[in-house]
Parts: sequence; C-alpha cells; structure tokens
Amino acid sequence: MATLATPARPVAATEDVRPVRRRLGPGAPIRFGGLIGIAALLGAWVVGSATGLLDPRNLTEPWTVVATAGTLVENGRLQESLVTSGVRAALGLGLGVAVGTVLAVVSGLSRIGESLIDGPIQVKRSIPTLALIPLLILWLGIGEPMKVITIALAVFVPIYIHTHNGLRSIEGRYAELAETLGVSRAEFVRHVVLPGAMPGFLLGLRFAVTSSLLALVVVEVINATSGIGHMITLASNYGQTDIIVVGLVVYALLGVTADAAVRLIERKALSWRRTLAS
Amino acid sequence: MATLATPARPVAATEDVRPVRRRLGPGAPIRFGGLIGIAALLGAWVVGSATGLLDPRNLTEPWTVVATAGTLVENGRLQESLVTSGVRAALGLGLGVAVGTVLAVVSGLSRIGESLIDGPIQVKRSIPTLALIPLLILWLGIGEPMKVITIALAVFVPIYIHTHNGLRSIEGRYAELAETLGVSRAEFVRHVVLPGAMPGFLLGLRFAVTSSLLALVVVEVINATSGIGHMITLASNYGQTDIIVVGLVVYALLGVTADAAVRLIERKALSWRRTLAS
Amino acid sequence: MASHTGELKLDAAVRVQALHRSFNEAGGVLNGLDLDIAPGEFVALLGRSGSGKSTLLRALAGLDRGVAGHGRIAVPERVSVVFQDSRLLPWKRLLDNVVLGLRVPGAAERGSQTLAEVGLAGREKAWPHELSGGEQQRASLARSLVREPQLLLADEPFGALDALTRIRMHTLLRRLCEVHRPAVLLVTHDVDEAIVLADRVIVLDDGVVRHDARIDLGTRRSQADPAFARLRAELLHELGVEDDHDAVRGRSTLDERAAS
Amino acid sequence: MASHTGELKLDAAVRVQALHRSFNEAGGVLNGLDLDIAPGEFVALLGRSGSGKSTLLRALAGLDRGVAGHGRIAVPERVSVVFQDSRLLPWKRLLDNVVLGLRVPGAAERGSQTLAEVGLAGREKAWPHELSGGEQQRASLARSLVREPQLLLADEPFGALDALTRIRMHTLLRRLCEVHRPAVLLVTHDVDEAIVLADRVIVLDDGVVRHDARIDLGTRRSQADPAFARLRAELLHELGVEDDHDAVRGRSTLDERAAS
Amino acid sequence: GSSDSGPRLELSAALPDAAADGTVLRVGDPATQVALETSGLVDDLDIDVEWANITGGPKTLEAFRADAIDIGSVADIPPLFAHWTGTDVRIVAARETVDPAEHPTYELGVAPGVDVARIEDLKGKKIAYSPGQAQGALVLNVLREAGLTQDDVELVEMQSVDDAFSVALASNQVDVAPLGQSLVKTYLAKYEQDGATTIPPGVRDDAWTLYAPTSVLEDADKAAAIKEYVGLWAQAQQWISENPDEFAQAYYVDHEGLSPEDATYVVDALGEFTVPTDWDDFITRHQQTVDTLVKEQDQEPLDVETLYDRRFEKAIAAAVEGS
Ligand SMILES: Nc1ncnc2c1ncn2[C@@H]1O[C@H](COP(=O)(O)OP(=O)(O)OP(=O)(O)O)[C@@H](O)[C@H]1O
Ligand SMILES: Nc1ncnc2c1ncn2[C@@H]1O[C@H](COP(=O)(O)OP(=O)(O)OP(=O)(O)O)[C@@H](O)[C@H]1O
Ligand SMILES: [Mg+2]
Ligand SMILES: [Mg+2]
Repeated sequence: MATLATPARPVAATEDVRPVRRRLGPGAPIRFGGLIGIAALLGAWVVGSATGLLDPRNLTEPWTVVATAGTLVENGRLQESLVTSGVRAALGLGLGVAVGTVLAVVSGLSRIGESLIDGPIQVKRSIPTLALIPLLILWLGIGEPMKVITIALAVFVPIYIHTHNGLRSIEGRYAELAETLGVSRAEFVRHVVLPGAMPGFLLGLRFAVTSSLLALVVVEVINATSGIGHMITLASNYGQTDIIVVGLVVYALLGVTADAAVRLIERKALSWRRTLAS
Repeated sequence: MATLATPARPVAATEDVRPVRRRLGPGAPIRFGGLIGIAALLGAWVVGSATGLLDPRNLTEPWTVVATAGTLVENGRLQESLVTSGVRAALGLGLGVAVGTVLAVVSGLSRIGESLIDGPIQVKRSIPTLALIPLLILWLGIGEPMKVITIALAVFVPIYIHTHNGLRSIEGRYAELAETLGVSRAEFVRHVVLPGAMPGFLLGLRFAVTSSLLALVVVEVINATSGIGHMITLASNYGQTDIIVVGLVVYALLGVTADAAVRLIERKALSWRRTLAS
Repeated sequence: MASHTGELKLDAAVRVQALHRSFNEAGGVLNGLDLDIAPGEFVALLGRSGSGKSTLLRALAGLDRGVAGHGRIAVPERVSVVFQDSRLLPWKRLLDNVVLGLRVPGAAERGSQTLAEVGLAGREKAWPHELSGGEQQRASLARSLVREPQLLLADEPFGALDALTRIRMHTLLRRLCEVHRPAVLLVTHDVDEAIVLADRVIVLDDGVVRHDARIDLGTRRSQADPAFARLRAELLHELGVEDDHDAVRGRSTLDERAAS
Repeated sequence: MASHTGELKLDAAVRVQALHRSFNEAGGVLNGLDLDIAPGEFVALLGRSGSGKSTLLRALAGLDRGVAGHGRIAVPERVSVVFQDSRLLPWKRLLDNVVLGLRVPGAAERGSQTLAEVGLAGREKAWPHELSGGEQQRASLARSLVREPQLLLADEPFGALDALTRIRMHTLLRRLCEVHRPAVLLVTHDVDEAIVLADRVIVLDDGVVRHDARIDLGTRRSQADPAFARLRAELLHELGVEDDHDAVRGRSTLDERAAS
Repeated sequence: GSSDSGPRLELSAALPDAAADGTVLRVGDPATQVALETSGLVDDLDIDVEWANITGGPKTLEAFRADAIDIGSVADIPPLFAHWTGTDVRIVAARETVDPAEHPTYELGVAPGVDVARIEDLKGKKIAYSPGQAQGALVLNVLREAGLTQDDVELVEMQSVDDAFSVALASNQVDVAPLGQSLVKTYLAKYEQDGATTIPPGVRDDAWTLYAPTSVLEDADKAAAIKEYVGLWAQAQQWISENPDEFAQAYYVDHEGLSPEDATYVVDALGEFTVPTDWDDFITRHQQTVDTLVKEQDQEPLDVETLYDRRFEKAIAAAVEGS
C-alpha cells in the first residue's frame, strides 16, 4: 500500500495539489479550437496552391478566389445573391422548423399521430428532393412559394426526425413524475417534452440549417435570376471554376457559422446538462 | 376527500382494477402502425389517379407504374440496377460508417482531435456533394472507387455528427465512475463511450442509410450503365415519368425498409433504456 | 375524521384487495396483498430491501401499467408521490421543479416558502445537479408537500438526511399532516422513525402484509418509553433482526448474530 | 499495520491539508479542512446534509477538477468510490457493471460471488433498472468491494437498506476490511452505524473537521454499553441534536425540541 | 395560369391575328428576353409576356407538364423526347447558324495525349456519351458522319453535368467528349498546354427551336400571342447577330456572369444566327437526327414533320420580311 512517509508541512496559501487521475473524458474545450482544423485546411490549400501541388486548374488558388470574390462584390452580384438566398433559406428554415416540430410533437405523443405521420415522412426522406421538383412545380408553380416550400421540405425532415427521436428518448420516469403531479397535457409538452427533446431538436437544427443552404442549389436552378445556388449552377454550366469555388467558400462560411451559432445556443440552452462535453 | 363507502367484497380471481391516471406518454406501440400512413399515402395516390385528380402526365398512375416495373423486371433492367446500386451503396455505407465512427470517437474523446477534425467536417457538410464530383473525378477517376468513396463521403457525415453528439451527451457521472474504476482508455471506449453513444450512432445510421441511397443519384450520373440512380437520371433526361416514378417507389421501399430495420436494431440494442418510447 | 375507528373498512382512503404483481415468471413480488388505509391515517411501511415496497407504491400511484398482475385498488383522486430517487427535472431550476403543475394563485411564493421549510431557502434558482443528495431529497419532498394531496405516497423520503435535518422534516411532515389530514403511506427503513411518525406500522414480506401494528403511544413518543422499546423489538423481530441492542455490533463477532 | 499508533502523522494513507473548495462566490463548502487517515484505518464521516461530505469525497477521489479551491491532498493509488447515487451503467447488466475494468483472472466468478455476498445471487443478468433502490445500492457496493482498493470512499452506502440487510452489509464490509486492510472513509447519517463500524468518527461542519472521536470500545460494541451511549450522545450533540432519547419524537410536541 | 383560357382553336385552323386583351404569354427564353430588352424591341410587343428564367430540355419539359410556361427555347432534341415520352408539343420556330461548319455549337474535346485530328480517328476511342442530352445525340450524329457505329468506339455513359466532361477529359478518363462553346474556352485555357485539343464535330448541330405544348396552341388567344412572339423573336435573333458585342455584354456578362472576354469568345464562336423562312431543309436535317436516334437508341420511329406547326413558318416569314 502506498503510504506517505513525509511529515506534514505547512501548506502555502494557495498551493493546490490534487490527486492525479487519468482523464477519460475529452477535457476542457480549447478556445476557438474549432478554427484550428479550418485554419489547417485553409493553410493546406494556400501551401498546396503556392507550391503547385494543387493544380490551379483543378482547385482554384485562394488568391484567385479572393480576387474573383472581389469582382463579384464590386459588381454587386455576390451581395445580391446572398440577400436573395438568405431570404429564401430563412423563410424555408422557419417554415420547416415550425412544421417539423409540431409534427414531431404530435407523432411523438400519440401513437395514432405517429402511425399516420411517420411513414409518409420516411417515404419523403427516401426520395431525392430533385425528383420532387417536378411535382412541386406542378402544385406550386415556378415562383418564390415553390422555392421556399421546397427548402422547408428539406428542412422539416431532420427537425422532425431529431425532435421525435429526442422526445422518445426522454426518460420515462419524468413522464411518470408528470403524471403524478397532475399536469395538463399542454404543461407536459411545455415543461417536460420540449425541454427534454431540446437536445435532439438542436441537433436537428444543425442539420436543418445545412439542409436549407444545400436546398438552395436545387431550387435556384428553377426560374431564379440570383442567389448563391443560382450563381454556382450558372458558373458550372460555363465551367467557371473560380466562381464555383467562391460559391463553395461562401457555403462553407455560412455553414460553419450557422453550425457554430446553433452549438452556441446548444451550450446556453442545455447548460443544465452534465455531460462528457461539459 | 374522496373516500370509499363500499364495504370490502371478495375479489374475483383475476379481477384487475388499477387507478386510472391520464397517460401523458405516447402509450403502447400500435402493431404495424407505421404502415398505416404509408397505406394512406398509397390510397390517396390510387384514388387521386383513378378519379383523375392527379394528372397521369405529372404523377404516373400506380397501375402504370406497376406495369412499367413489370416491363423493367422482364427485361432485367430493374434487378440489374438494384444489384449494382445495392453493392455500391453497401460498400459506401460500410466504409462511411467505419470512418465516421472512428473519427467521432477520436474527436469526441480528445479536444485536439476535435479541433482538427470537427471544422473540416463542418465545411465538408456545408458543400453540396454534387460540387465535389469534379474534384473526386480528378483524384479518383470515374470508376467504381470514385462512386463508393463519394457515397462514403455522404454517409460518414451523419455518422460522425450523431456519434460525436451522442458521445458528448453521455452523462459525465459515468465517465467519473470509469475513472474511479481505473479502466483503460480502450475499455472506456468499449464499455462506456460506445454503448453510451449508441443511441446517437443509431440515429445517425438512419440518416446514413438514406444518404447512401440518395448519393446513388449523384454518383451514377458518371460512367454508370446501370443502377437505380442511373435509371432515374436517364429517365428524367428523357422525361420518362413512369420510369422515374418506378425508381422513386423503389427508393421509398428501400428507404422505409432500411429505416425500419435500423429502428428494429435500435429497439433491440437499446432495450436497456426506459424512455417515453418504451 | 377518526383514523382509529372500527368503521375503518367502510371508510377507507386506500383500499387494496388481493393485489398481485410480478415482473417475471420466477415469482410474484406482491402475492395477494390486502391493505386499507383510513382517511388521515399515517401508515409506515417497513420491509426488506427488494420486498416490493416501491412496487406497492407504484401500483397505488397507478404507475405500473406494464406490470403483470391483478387485484383491486381504490385510491383518492389527488395522490402525491415522493419517489425513491428524487426525480427532479434536470432542466428546471429548483423552484420550477417544486411548483411544476401547481395551479394555485401565488404558486411561486408557496413554493419558495416550502423550500424554506425544508431548509433550502435561497436555493430557488439552483439547478438540481448543484444540490447535495440530501438537498435533492428535500426538494422532492417539498414538491409533494406543496400540493396538499389526499394521499401521500412517500418512498424513503428521509433516507439521505442527517439526524437533525431528519427531525426537522418529521416535524414539518407531521405539522402538514395535522393541517391537511392526508392519508400517508411512508416507506422507511428506520424502525424508530416508523414508530415515532405513524399511526400504524406494517411490515411487507413475501408479497403480503405480514405484520400490522397500531401505535398507541400517544403524541409524545420517547425511545426511553418501555412500550416504545417493546414495539421496536417486535418490529425488528419481524424484519429478521433478533436482538435490538446487540443487533448493531462491531468487528469480527458480527457474523454469527445476523439471523438469516 | 497499526492504525492507532503515534506515528500516524508520518504514516498516512490519506493526507488532506488546508483544503478549500467552493462552488460560488457566496462561500466555501470546505474551508481549510485537515484530515489524515492512517493505512487500514476506518473513519466514519458525519455531517449535516449539505455540509460538504460528498464534496470532500470527490476531492479525495480526484473528481473535482472544475471546482474552485486549493489545498494539498495525497491519496493512495487504488481508490474505490461508492457514489451516493449508485451509478450503475444503465446499458450493462449487473455482473458486467460489477466487474467493469476488473483485470484479474476469474473476474466473472469473483463478481458473481460478491453479488451473492450482497444478497444479489442469481441477478447477474438483471438490468440496473430492474433493481430496487436498495438492490442498486448493494450492487454498487459490490462493485467497489470486488476490487480491493487501498482507499475506500463510501458515500452513504447503506442509506437505502433495511435493518437486517444493513447488518449483513456491515458484517461483509468489516470482514473485507480485516482481510485487505484498506483505509476507509465512510459517510453515514446513522450515528450508531458510525460508532459500530469505525475506528474514528469525524464530524464535518463549516467546512472543517469539527469533531474527531476515536472509538475505543473494543471489537464487541453494544448499544447497551454506557460508553456507547455516551459517544452517541456526544456525536448527536455535535450534529445539533440535543437529547438522544427525546430526539426522535412523535406528533405535535416535536417542534420546540429541534435545536437550530 | 391556364384557367383563364381563350377559345379553342383547331391545330389546322388559321392563326388569329390578335390575342384577347389580358392574354399573358409565359416564356422560358432568357436570351431572347435580354435581346428584346436591350434592343428596345420589347416595346413592339403588343402582348403581355411573363418571363421565366428556364432553359434546357428537361426543365422546360417539366415546366410544360406543370403548366408553368407556354413556350420554351431549346435545341432540336428536347421536342423529340417530349414527344416520345407522351407530351404533345409542336415546334413553332427554328433558327440556324449562318456558317455552321465554322461555328459549331459543340466541339469535340480531345484529351491530352490522345491523337484525334478528324472524326474518322474516333475509331476505338473512349467517348463520353450522355443519352437523353443533346450532347448524346451529337455523338451519334458524329459517328454516323464518320461512318462508324457504336461498336467501333467505347461509349462511356455519363451525364454532362457541370464541367464533368472536361474533367473527365483532363484526367484521361475518356478520350473524346463533346463540349459546349463556353466550356471549350476554359478547357483549352487549362489543358492546351498539356496537349489537349478540340476538333469540330463535322456535323451540323446548330438547330435551335421554340416549342410549345399542343394544348397551348389549341388556345386561340395563346396561339395568337405566340404568333406575335415568334415574329419578334426572329427580329431579336437578327439583332443578336448584328450586335454581338451588345448582346455579349447584356446576356453573357450581365445576365450569366461571364467575364467580358469569355462572353466575346462565346458569341464569336457561336457566330451569326439566321431564321429560315422556309423550314424544309431544317426538317430534313432534323429527320436525319431522328432516324439516328431511332436506330441507335431504339426510339419509336417518327415523322418529324408532324412535330412542326408550319402555320408559324409563315408568320415568321412575314415578320422577317416585313422588318
Ligand atoms: N422493472 C422490474 N423488472 C424486474 N424486476 C423488478 C423490476 N422492478 C422491481 N423488480 C424486482 O422486484 C422486487 C421488488 O422491488 P421493489 O422496488 O418493490 O423493492 P423495494 O421493497 O422497494 O426495495 P428497496 O427497499 O430496496 O427499495 C425486487 O426484487 C426487484 O429486483
Ligand atoms: N456542482 C455544484 N454546484 C453548486 N453547488 C454545489 C454543487 N455541488 C454541491 N454544491 C453545494 O455544496 C454543498 C455541499 O454539497 P455536498 O454534496 O458535499 O453535501 P453533502 O454533505 O454530501 O450533503 P448530503 O448529506 O445531503 O449528501 C451543498 O450546499 C450543495 O448545494
Ligand atoms: Mg424501493
Ligand atoms: Mg452527499
């Protein structure tokens, strides 16, 4: 047995000796750690392009991309596209999130709701959005409503699945508790179901945000005259690699920023959790 | 106060009177309930087509689809496509699941791993797969490896995100416990991390399976002579709505079946959980 | 509202008849249990670990839908449960946990006041995970007490409390019982606690009520009272502990004394 | 390995010096606590609910990385913890929970055997959620005992057990202690239990060890022994309970007696 | 929408002169839109036009089926596939290039290091082939012209999405692939240094049409509107040919986002357009393509003449000669 043979000595005011135990969890978060990998990726791109390892004909050089972006900003195309796409994505996202959440709660709390809602949603999500476009055009025309609804359709699936799954994963003992407290169904949803499904919902939101951006590429093929997706499609029709890469960089920026935002919300909204992450 | 004024009377052998309490959870699952919604969808399609509410030029009638499917089976195209696509999807799925899980564990358990891995994956998932195809062709050619890897790239993202999230959501007290038990890191991963992240992983798998199917449509555009995705793309170039719809029905069948399979695994593998669902 | 009357059988808050419950084929946990509790009566439930005390409480609370079994149960409408685990919603702060579903005017004040009564004044905004084990237990007690039930089912509500806090909680519980007169079924492992608090102590064994002792010690109950000691020895005997005073013993002589 | 020697300070299994811990600015939970435990010594830790007992144990177990504070702690290498919550992995069956991380030949048999010793024979394949509260607590005890630690930190390991089961667990624990001689720090709210089991009883208050009583009752300890009763009264007094025999009392006379 | 449809008109009946007030023609033809707006010709339109930014065969067909547009602007292949897949359409206008041999719409891109100087050299080569797309039909036409069959070459089935063809060429996955003029420029700019070349296809691929669903043409008001539109459309094509720089700027730079150089290159490469007032030759060449597709792709035989609504031939002739 390990014993201490040293006599007790006075402890300095703020000396802090704690038992060392190998940490099995991930440890404390690294501040802005998420940026390291992205910086590395950028670095690889810059270095690869500068040394000629990356053929600029395959992947445009970063500086060319910056120059192209500059031109696009100058002639206003980039801003215009961002605004147009931003509005579409936001509307679609809002609609999709609302519908997805409501459906998830209905289907999560009632077996009848589930048997009606769940199957069709699984069907929907097995079908490529692209293949739905003809039907959506048929029903909704080729204007903005079609675009927004198509985005919403892409968005509501992850929201539904995640919220439904999160809700169904709530520990049964909390439902028991609520039953003994005699809460109404609305209170149950508000105080138990929604907060309990929040982790699932937020994960779904991370996917929903990306889905809304990716759906732009699909919908802005149809009767659009501006938008990031339209810009990329057009550029790829003409083989303008540099513009495509600008578009992709914008996508990456938007995606990473949105994801970080949702994860920030996650950290705030789920501060009650004591998990490996915290 | 409610009191019972009735005298005690003998209880019949198996009489079962329990206090009635409004159930707040979803209740017992309906057997094959998931099929009700799908049957309703099918019914709407049949009725809509029969009454002429659905224009057959836009949405082929079910019987035409059956007939077309019959023809495709007769000339062997459907089976051939299914086999080709099935092999591609399975290989891509296997590869993607393996890579995604490993990355998720590495990034979930080490902050350094996370800061290197997580950012690039967020970037990857913000970028439309379609836009990556040119680069993948350059690096991997137009043969089968390119297709399988593209599918794997589509698959590993949901696996990574869900497993990582599931892992990070494991209650911290279990990591504490493992630390006091002096388990090795490998044991920790095997006994705590993987089972604890299993719910997340399985949810990811549900998305991964669908992703692998959807990715077929993208990869089978390049140098493919058979496959479900190829069949759909070709048909949509020609505008052969009936074949497209056959393809979509196959997709729906595959998707719903695969999803049901994963959920069955979920029920078995997570039988230790006591949640609202159980 | 007399709890010691002969009409008990005709005027019960809780009536359980021939209750069976089992979790598997191996054997039943409750095997034809009969139990009546009069309105306002305070019953303490003793029993070995795993004897089915929680199973009985869950049956009374209507929380065992999936469990095989039969029998007849009648309980009042407003039942409040103190679970064996404290079962605070981890995503709600303490006060919100306590007043959850409480639909009375001034719920928040009443919640705060009850928190103060269980010694958690000023902790309204704490998260459940910031509480010590005993604090969580008291919070869960507060949640049950704040809603004045007709029947209170309490599953070892004082198990994690030190002697002084426990006495305070006893006091609080008795005071509330005197005001609102709920029927109480309280699970405890502490025989003294059972004798001090209850009108009646029952012992659960083999899935039935094996022992049913009315406590007639009046309102002032002292461990020094020989009647108290007798009751205690009797109950401990029922629980399988042969000799009260020697029951708790140190070092190596312990083995042979623990009766099987 | 003598635990009652004068060289205690020079030969400690656990040495805590000037330990401070606080969860917020309001005030510290531990305020310069000093504590030495000799190898093989059995120390019982009493203290009010929320007084910092678990906080101390977590500090000793090295589980409070994020908590503000300072001080010096030295503990042996192999430390085993019985948590206040039983903390069984919900996705592992009982036996797998018990032998988790146990790297000795015949781990499964030893696990089964220990399960039998805590009264859970035949439950190897049960899921944790299928156990009663007391069964979970015993499983968690089994998990700690099966791995022969140098220091056992047990946070109210018997809180949910009935009198008889508790005695059996006492016996088991003492027997294992005699064989392997770990240092033990056991939190309990039961003063009798502390006196019966421990070599030393300490009382935590205001974040320091307020009372430190060596138990010199020999190996056979009876509640009937006047020395036992004196110790008990002394400890209860430290815990704020003035009069042992009247401390636990019924009905409405309770209020005025509970000292603040 | 089509709900406010005009009186029914037989397909054989003479075209009415004017559409009823309020008739809206929904047009998917952004290039003409730009030309009309830039040239100011748009002021001569007496009908209301609702422009949709829709191009390409599959998209226009989708829009037709969804009744989202009335008339679309495509090459000569999409109307065939529309017909073959059961959507009744008619071609209502035709356009060709003045000097098609010098100004092909597509060139055949040749991968670096591959020796193909003439189309006869295609024998034994790997050729990117996208059935269902205009590029696919072109490949079949080229093979016919070179006296080769599918068996003499290796057709690699892939869709011409984005720059997939030029990437496939650059990485030597295929030896030859048809490239649209806008891609030729970037392909050569990138890979000419490695030995990449292009050769002209040696067959005419300049046919361009306007087409509309039969149901639209059966609506007297719409038919009248289309009559008006095709006339102005013809003038717009003429304007484009006469003002290549203005058009390059307005359409390829401002609307499509090309750089001015690229825009000029594309406009130069495509050459001058002409709108035939007699469709006989046009239809003969179209029939040749149809026969090739029937032979090589197992399509149902078709007398392509039936797809043309020659009432508009006269309307266009009148408009062109009148201007
Ligand atoms: N869900 C379950 N599945 C299988 N067995 C169960 C389940 N719940 C309880 N049991 C078993 O039923 C028996 C009675 O359990 P119960 O929780 O009622 O005991 P208890 O008297 O409350 O014990 P304790 O004092 O330890 O809390 C125990 O043996 C337990 O293992
Ligand atoms: N994570 C935390 N955040 C904030 N306060 C905490 C946290 N953990 C414990 N505390 C507070 O610190 C004090 C000491 O807690 P601790 O768990 O050590 O008490 P304890 O002596 O074990 O009590 P009990 O007998 O009730 O288990 C309590 O008042 C508790 O509310
Ligand atoms: Mg219990
Ligand atoms: Mg504690």
